[in-house]
Amino acid sequence: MSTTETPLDIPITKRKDWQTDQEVRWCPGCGDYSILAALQMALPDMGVRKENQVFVSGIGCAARFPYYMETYGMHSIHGRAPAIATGLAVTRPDLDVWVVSGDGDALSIGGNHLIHVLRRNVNLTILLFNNQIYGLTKGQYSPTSEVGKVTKSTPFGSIDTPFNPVSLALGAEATFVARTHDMDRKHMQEMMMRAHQHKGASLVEIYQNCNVFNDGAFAQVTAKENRESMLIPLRHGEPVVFGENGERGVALDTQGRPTLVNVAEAGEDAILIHDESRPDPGLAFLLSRLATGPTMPTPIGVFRAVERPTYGEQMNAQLDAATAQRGPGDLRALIHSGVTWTVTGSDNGRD
Amino acid sequence: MSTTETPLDIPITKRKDWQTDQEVRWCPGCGDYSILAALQMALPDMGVRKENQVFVSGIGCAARFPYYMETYGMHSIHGRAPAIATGLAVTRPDLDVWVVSGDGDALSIGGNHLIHVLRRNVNLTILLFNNQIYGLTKGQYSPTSEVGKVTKSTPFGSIDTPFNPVSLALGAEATFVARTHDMDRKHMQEMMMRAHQHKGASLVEIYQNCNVFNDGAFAQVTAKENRESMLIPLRHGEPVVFGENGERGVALDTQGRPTLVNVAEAGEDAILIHDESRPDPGLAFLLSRLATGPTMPTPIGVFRAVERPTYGEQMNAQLDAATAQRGPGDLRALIHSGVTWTVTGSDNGRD
Amino acid sequence: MSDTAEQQRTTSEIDKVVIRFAGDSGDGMQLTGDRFTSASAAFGNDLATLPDFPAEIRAPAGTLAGVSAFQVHISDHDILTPGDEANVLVAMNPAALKTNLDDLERGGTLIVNTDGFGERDLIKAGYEDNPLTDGSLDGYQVYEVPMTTLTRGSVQELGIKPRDADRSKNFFALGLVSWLYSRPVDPTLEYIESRFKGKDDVITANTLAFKAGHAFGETAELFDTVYEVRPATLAPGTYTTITGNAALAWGLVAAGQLSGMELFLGSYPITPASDILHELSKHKSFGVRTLQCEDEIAGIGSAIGAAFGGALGLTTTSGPGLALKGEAMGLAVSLELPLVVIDVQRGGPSTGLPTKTEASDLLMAMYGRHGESPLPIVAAKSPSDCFYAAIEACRIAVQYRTPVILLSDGYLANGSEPWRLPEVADLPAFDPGYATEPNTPEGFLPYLRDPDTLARPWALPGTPGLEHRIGGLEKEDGTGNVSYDPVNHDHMTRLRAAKVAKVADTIPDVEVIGDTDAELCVLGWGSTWGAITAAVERVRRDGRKVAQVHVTHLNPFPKNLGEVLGRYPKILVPELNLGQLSRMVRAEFLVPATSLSKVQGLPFKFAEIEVAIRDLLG
Amino acid sequence: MSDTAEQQRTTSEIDKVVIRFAGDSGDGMQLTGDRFTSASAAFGNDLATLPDFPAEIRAPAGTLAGVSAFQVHISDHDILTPGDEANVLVAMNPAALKTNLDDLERGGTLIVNTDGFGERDLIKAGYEDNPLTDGSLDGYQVYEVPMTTLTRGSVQELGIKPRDADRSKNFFALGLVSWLYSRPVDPTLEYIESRFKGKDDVITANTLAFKAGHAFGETAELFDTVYEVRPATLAPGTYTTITGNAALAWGLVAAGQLSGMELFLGSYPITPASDILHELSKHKSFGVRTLQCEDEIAGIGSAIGAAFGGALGLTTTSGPGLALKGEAMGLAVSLELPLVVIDVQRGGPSTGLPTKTEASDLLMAMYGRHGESPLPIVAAKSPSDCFYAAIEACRIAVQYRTPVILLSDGYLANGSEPWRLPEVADLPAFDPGYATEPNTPEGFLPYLRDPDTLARPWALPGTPGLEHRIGGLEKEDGTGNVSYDPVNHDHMTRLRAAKVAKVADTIPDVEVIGDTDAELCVLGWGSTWGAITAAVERVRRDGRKVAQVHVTHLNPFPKNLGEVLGRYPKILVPELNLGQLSRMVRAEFLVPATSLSKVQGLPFKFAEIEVAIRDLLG
Ligand SMILES: Cc1ncc(C[n+]2csc(CCOP(=O)(O)OP(=O)(O)O)c2C)c(N)n1
Ligand SMILES: Cc1ncc(C[n+]2csc(CCOP(=O)(O)OP(=O)(O)O)c2C)c(N)n1
Ligand code: SF4
Ligand code: SF4
Ligand SMILES: [Mg+2]
Ligand SMILES: [Mg+2]
Repeated sequence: MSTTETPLDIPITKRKDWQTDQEVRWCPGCGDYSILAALQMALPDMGVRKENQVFVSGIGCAARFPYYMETYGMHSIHGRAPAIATGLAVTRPDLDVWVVSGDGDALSIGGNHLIHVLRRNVNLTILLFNNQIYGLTKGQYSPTSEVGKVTKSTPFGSIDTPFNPVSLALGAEATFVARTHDMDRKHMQEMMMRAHQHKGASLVEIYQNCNVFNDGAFAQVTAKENRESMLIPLRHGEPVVFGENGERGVALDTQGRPTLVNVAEAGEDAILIHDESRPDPGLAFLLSRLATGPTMPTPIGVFRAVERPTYGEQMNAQLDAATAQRGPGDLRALIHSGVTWTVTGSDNGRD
Repeated sequence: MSTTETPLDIPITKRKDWQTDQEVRWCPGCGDYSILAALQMALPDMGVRKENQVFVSGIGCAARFPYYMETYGMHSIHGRAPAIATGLAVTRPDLDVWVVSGDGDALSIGGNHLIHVLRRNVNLTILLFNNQIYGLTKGQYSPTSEVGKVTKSTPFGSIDTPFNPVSLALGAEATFVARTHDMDRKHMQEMMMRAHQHKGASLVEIYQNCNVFNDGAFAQVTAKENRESMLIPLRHGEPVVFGENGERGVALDTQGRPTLVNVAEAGEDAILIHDESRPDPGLAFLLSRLATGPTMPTPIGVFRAVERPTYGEQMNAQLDAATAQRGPGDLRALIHSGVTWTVTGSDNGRD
Repeated sequence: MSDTAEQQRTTSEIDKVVIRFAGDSGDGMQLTGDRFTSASAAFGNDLATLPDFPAEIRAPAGTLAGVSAFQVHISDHDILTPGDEANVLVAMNPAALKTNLDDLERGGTLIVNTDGFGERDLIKAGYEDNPLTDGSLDGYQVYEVPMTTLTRGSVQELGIKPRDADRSKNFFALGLVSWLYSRPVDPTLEYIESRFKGKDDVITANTLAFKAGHAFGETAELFDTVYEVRPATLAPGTYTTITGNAALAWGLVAAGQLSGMELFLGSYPITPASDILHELSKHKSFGVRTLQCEDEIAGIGSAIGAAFGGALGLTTTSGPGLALKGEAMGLAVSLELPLVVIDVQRGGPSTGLPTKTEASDLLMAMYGRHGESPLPIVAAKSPSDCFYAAIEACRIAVQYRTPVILLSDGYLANGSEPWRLPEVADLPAFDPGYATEPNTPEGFLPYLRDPDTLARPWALPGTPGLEHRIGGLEKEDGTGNVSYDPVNHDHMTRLRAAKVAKVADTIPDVEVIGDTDAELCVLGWGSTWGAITAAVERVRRDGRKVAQVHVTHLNPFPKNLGEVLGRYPKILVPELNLGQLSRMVRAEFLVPATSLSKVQGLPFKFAEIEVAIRDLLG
Repeated sequence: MSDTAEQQRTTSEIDKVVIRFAGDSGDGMQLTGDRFTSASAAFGNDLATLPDFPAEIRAPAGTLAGVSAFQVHISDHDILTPGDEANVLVAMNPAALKTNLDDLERGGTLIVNTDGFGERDLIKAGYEDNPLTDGSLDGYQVYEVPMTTLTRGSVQELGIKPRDADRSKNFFALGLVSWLYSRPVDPTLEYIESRFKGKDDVITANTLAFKAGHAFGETAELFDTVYEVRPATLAPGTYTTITGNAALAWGLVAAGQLSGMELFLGSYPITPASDILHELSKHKSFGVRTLQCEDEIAGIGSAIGAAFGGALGLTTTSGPGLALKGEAMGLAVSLELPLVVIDVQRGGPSTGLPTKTEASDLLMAMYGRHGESPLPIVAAKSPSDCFYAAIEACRIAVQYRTPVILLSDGYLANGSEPWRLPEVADLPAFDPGYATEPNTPEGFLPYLRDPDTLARPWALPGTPGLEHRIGGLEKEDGTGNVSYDPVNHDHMTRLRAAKVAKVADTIPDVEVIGDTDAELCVLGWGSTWGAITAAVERVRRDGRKVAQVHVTHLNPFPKNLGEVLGRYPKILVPELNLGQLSRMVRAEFLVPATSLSKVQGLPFKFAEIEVAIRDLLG
């Protein structure tokens, strides 16, 4: 189990050790490149073995990810990666299983598998590349596209209220939920690291720019010049403030209504203190509703991180308990476990 | 459109007008009987036409419901009722489309369709019969079963954290979410009425007793003697209190943490005022987390009820706009809309 | 006085009897039939059973929809089917009588619980007049027994209230019939003890009721004959009675043991397959992991993920679920990972007849995936054969790195028969042969094939140096890298087909049973085996020549099947569908196969097949 | 000076030419080919096209995986295919040259953009040496043109920066080839105007580049011949060029108009079917509702719901999606509601080759559902035929109250041809015939059938007095009430099959093309029509006798198919799969059909079929 090893046993790796010989095939300028780079640069610091890393993906541009990771990997079918990864994670607790998915793959066709792995707390690290569009199929709107979006399949504008992936995950009993974006490598790496360290299902929504079919979807919050005023960094145990000098902050009124306030006016103690470890997901959910889309001040960072036994642990504990109690399975005993009788050459008796 | 009719145009009906000649086939004592009765008694007061009511269900004991309603109905396939009902609702805005589903049908195999109809706000009235078990298949645990549940498929106890249907719906952008139970006909009828009146997708979770495979699952909160102390009735605009004389209540601390308090001690104004119409689902979500299962004081009533254009309205508006702009479709014009050229007997020209 | 009774009573030996217990879903007829079966099994009879229960969980008491029945055929020689007609029908109420009387032989024995024939009961069953009195039962040997009253009486002393007492009346019926057919009583009494351990009053009530039923037969002047069915002279060995679902589950466990692999079952409950999930979930000490998934797609998906990790991946379902797994099966075909997909067939299309049997998923198993995605198919032919079929399906999946579909059906799933337990040592072991080393000097090629089987190496995550990626896009032969090369795609498509065809190298030829020189061959697959064999035997007894072939491997077919079928001018293919195997052999071998179809949710009666054979023989 | 150029230049008339434009995905080759096609269409040639693009959105520039090509075949007589070999190849970079050279005829014309052949470009394409200099192109007529430089020059005055200027080089290429084949220039200039309306600098740049290319041909001393391909003498009428996906979408719209029904499409995007969703979503003024669903199951589910409400329910997908729709199709079979399921086939299994063509879903269309759940299948044979096939599929679905599968493929979907536009009045109208009254004195029976078609009545919610419930459980004939009766189930199963068989009453017999007295018949379906017909014609030109039959209705088959096939001792079935129709006719008619399969993600070349015919003729 890599987790129980001392870092010493683990071979030192460099970024290139995590790169495959396969040509990376995303459009020039695609945000996927920076996510790939961020992870390949972060992995050497995670103290893990290449052979114990498995990347499972569905279908989509994002889902091409495993081909570029010099680890074990499966590029499966559309939407099913969480289910497939579940079977692998619970049977092989010694592995680190990653799921890489897009907003269509994870939230459209794969929505059900996603919410079920979250509630089961399967030990998976899920990276959701949210570009608010279907990239691979050349630009239809997705479950995270803003209302009114004009795409090939919605020439008159889409009419679907989008999902907020963080809210959805919190409503589905997730134990770890975070958000980051492809323009900030350091923050991405920090979130990847945190998610990987989390025991259980961890979901990281990554705002990713699709420069061909949805260019600039996140620019209002992620562009260098906008970040300080539009991104609200969540830090455990600290007041929820943002702005150049933290002059703006989030406060709750008596009815639990979160509002953006001017810290000076509202006063320090009025400011909400972030607590990612709070047992109930209420606070994280309130924070997830601050922005209905990446066009207003948007929280990034870890919304929620709580401990709950993982699905695999518990399943394997039941196996161990059963074995401890009855001893290892005995096939002969099993097939003889019902009422049996013996026919000898002559007469019949029962055993 | 029945909704625009004056009650006068609508034939008066009685309970029996809503009953079919088909024998009701649930186990004796099943909670489904009281839900069926409640609706058949409430419909005459809803001022609607029989022929405009359509009940669509998936598979399960609950899903047998349409056979017993003297209306149009479809007993479809497992988990797909919300998707099927969507096609009907958006093409036939004149109908009232009901979806009847069980906790397995709606939250296990059908989870994805459910969250998508909620975010799209398709005009459906969804009754979710939650008995925390798979009834029709004779007693396996469901996505709402409590942890540790021993069933045919979990002889050593289940290890899945259950969904809280209300929280899940709120995380999925639902516009109307309510909860009631099969032991209180008046309350059921009130919720059914409210849900039916709501324009858009309305979800009503109904605690339903499966007396054969999960008897008494809700008794701790729904049994006559426990209701006052264990059910927290939500009333719009009123303080969230419960208990014989409303002596207990819900208050929020500065960090938005909901807690059960003694009203006398905490003081009236400390008590949270319920607001089902609040734009953001935060408050409703906080309330949904008061109870992690029907074993502790549990809110019932309408958690959230907000207006948002329905999917069908918007889709049809786009059709009307297009027709208004271009006039009704002209097939000849359509097939001639590309570059065309004419071949005459002799020479060729272009038009 | 029992002595005197004895005197007047003759004991007659019979070679076999078919008894059907029928009552309301609430009456516990399945239990009754099951106990009678066990007692008979323990006594040494050969037997076959046919449970028949309603789709509703519990339809309203007393209605036709609520009737639950259990037919058991016991004999002193070996038998193949639960019997075409019942010789004895036990009817606990009018609904049970109405729905089952047709299956009772003319002149057969009819035992009715007269207490169940009240006014309201008759109405619920749709009887105008009381059949017990209107003469409509003339021509049957009717025994009227007030079972409810007698049961209440028997437990009176315990001060149990009537409602609870009535719950024991099935044991009264069991006691009576056990007496009538001279069944040993101990097994049943022991069963009651263990089954209801803890509930002492229930134990006493059932025990008293059972004994009362037994004593009633003994004492009442009603029956002038008791019957004996001597033990069958079965091959020496240790036996147990087993249902198809249990045998299948045990076969999977066995496959794990025989290959040294851990099992992972990803499944979603569905009738009639759920019991396999239930059974497997008990055997965690065998390293069996079961996961009740959110749906069938997650069921097969998680099994594929587990297979990637080196487990023996399994998924169980019935028709509607198999339809949902098509896309994922295609992925498994492309990934070339071992996987066993079990389909316990039921009545279709759509939800169809969920609790009834049918064999109409064969062509979906063959073709229910997009593109060219062939996979091997194995079908079990009897409840106990499910054990061996399961092992064989796993063996093929592992050896050839391919998904395999294993077909059972509702009749096999719930039907039971005595099973001569095999010696574990005699079961076929097989080896996953995981890759541990690079297979070329240049490194590991995940799609470099074994020349004999064309199977690819199976390298598990966690193995240093063998890191690789697989996926559903077309792959370059050898490297497994994504390839859009036209010729490679054609090559790989034919390779995948060739690999499945090669499975034929490791399966036995079909054997011709009966007259190899006949002009008619009866070709069967799956659960029709018993009925076909019985029918063929009967026709042959009259000196008519008939050949019989039964296939266990539906894809690929055994190597000699075409040649064998080619010998017979006439081929009859009885199937519980509209002629699916028939189409397959016609397409494959251009033989003039004639289809005999029955799609009633019920197994064939051998008489139905017998008639068809005689017709075709002319 | 252009004069002098003129003098030395001969103009030669040719009857046809096949041109392939190949470059990087970023080079706009699809647009170039498309424009050349339109100009030729407008000019009056007959034509056929074959676009060929990579699965990646945009693979790295200059790589083999990133090559995008477009082949167009123009002629002065009517033609059936985009041509086996190209006569002219325009290669914008080394990768394009490498991947397409094999398809250029020996001695063919090769126009290369020398600016694209830099050191790095060659390496990216995996060339050791420069093919332009190492003699490997001897035997081709090579024209080296520094297109990038010339394009930049042409737009210099505008002060556009090089990077943007380069975007116009495809128009330079188009201008050059347009000149070489004497294409009219106006259509292209007009197109540029309208397409880039608003972006004036783009309009000017492209216009200048196009004219520069044209002028270059005119002035440079490179080309000593210009070619002319006279307009084809097509049947009089108005024509447009159309792709299969557009024709299919328009056919669906037409079906709505012809039946007076509103359309509802529930769909989930998937290559190569997405464009049908895109096209239909534009035509809201025709009462067409489109819903991009969460997945394929919701796609068909919502279509079923809409059908229950009286709309013409549609769902579009490709193989992986069809696999997911199996269970829901079974429901539609059981509900007996009209529904059209469109499968635009692509390379499988699993994700396979998403952008390549294949015809390997036929058997899944036939059998990809559990239980006995038959449904009609229609297949289009050419891009424009998709229009009529769509109407026919809708007609059958509505008239017979049944789901119908309509098969197209990637080649038809994206390929285009001139289409002689029909008179709307000549298109077949059909009537949903909704039920408005009870059909018996006792009330409305939802499963009481029309004796001719065996179709059931279609009563819409909202109709007073016809309230009824339908579902996936087996139904009692007539009433539609749930029924577990064995005999009823058998009856209903055969009824559903009989209803589908009855569709044959309303479809035309197959026609034999060619020599009815031949010994060999070539049987085809779907997009192989063009290649088969061309091949048969060529063989017959040598006086060999060959018959040809092409089926549009795959289930049920036309009534005379068996009799027709029975006449021919030899039957060849060319298919883009491993022999699926071949298996179907073998099973159905016991005819010795021989399969010719190609599974390369590409359509047949007629030469491939020609060879097979000659071999079989011996
Ligand atoms: C079963 C199935 N349905 C549909 C598709 C087509 N498809 C491939 S990727 C995709 C969506 C891609 O969007 P997203 O998941 O957001 O990934 P992105 O390309 O944006 O990274 C779709 C619809 C498919 N491959 N398989
Ligand atoms: C595709 C498919 N999978 C599985 C089943 C079997 N099945 C029928 S109902 C059901 C679950 C029923 O549970 P729930 O939805 O909670 O309804 P309840 O019976 O408890 O009212 C299952 C698994 C099915 N009919 N179809
Ligand atoms: S389509 Fe968008 S998401 Fe996909 S590779 Fe290109 S830029 Fe990236
Ligand atoms: S099984 Fe449970 S839910 Fe189903 S009918 Fe019986 S009591 Fe009701
Ligand atoms: Mg996306
Ligand atoms: Mg339930």
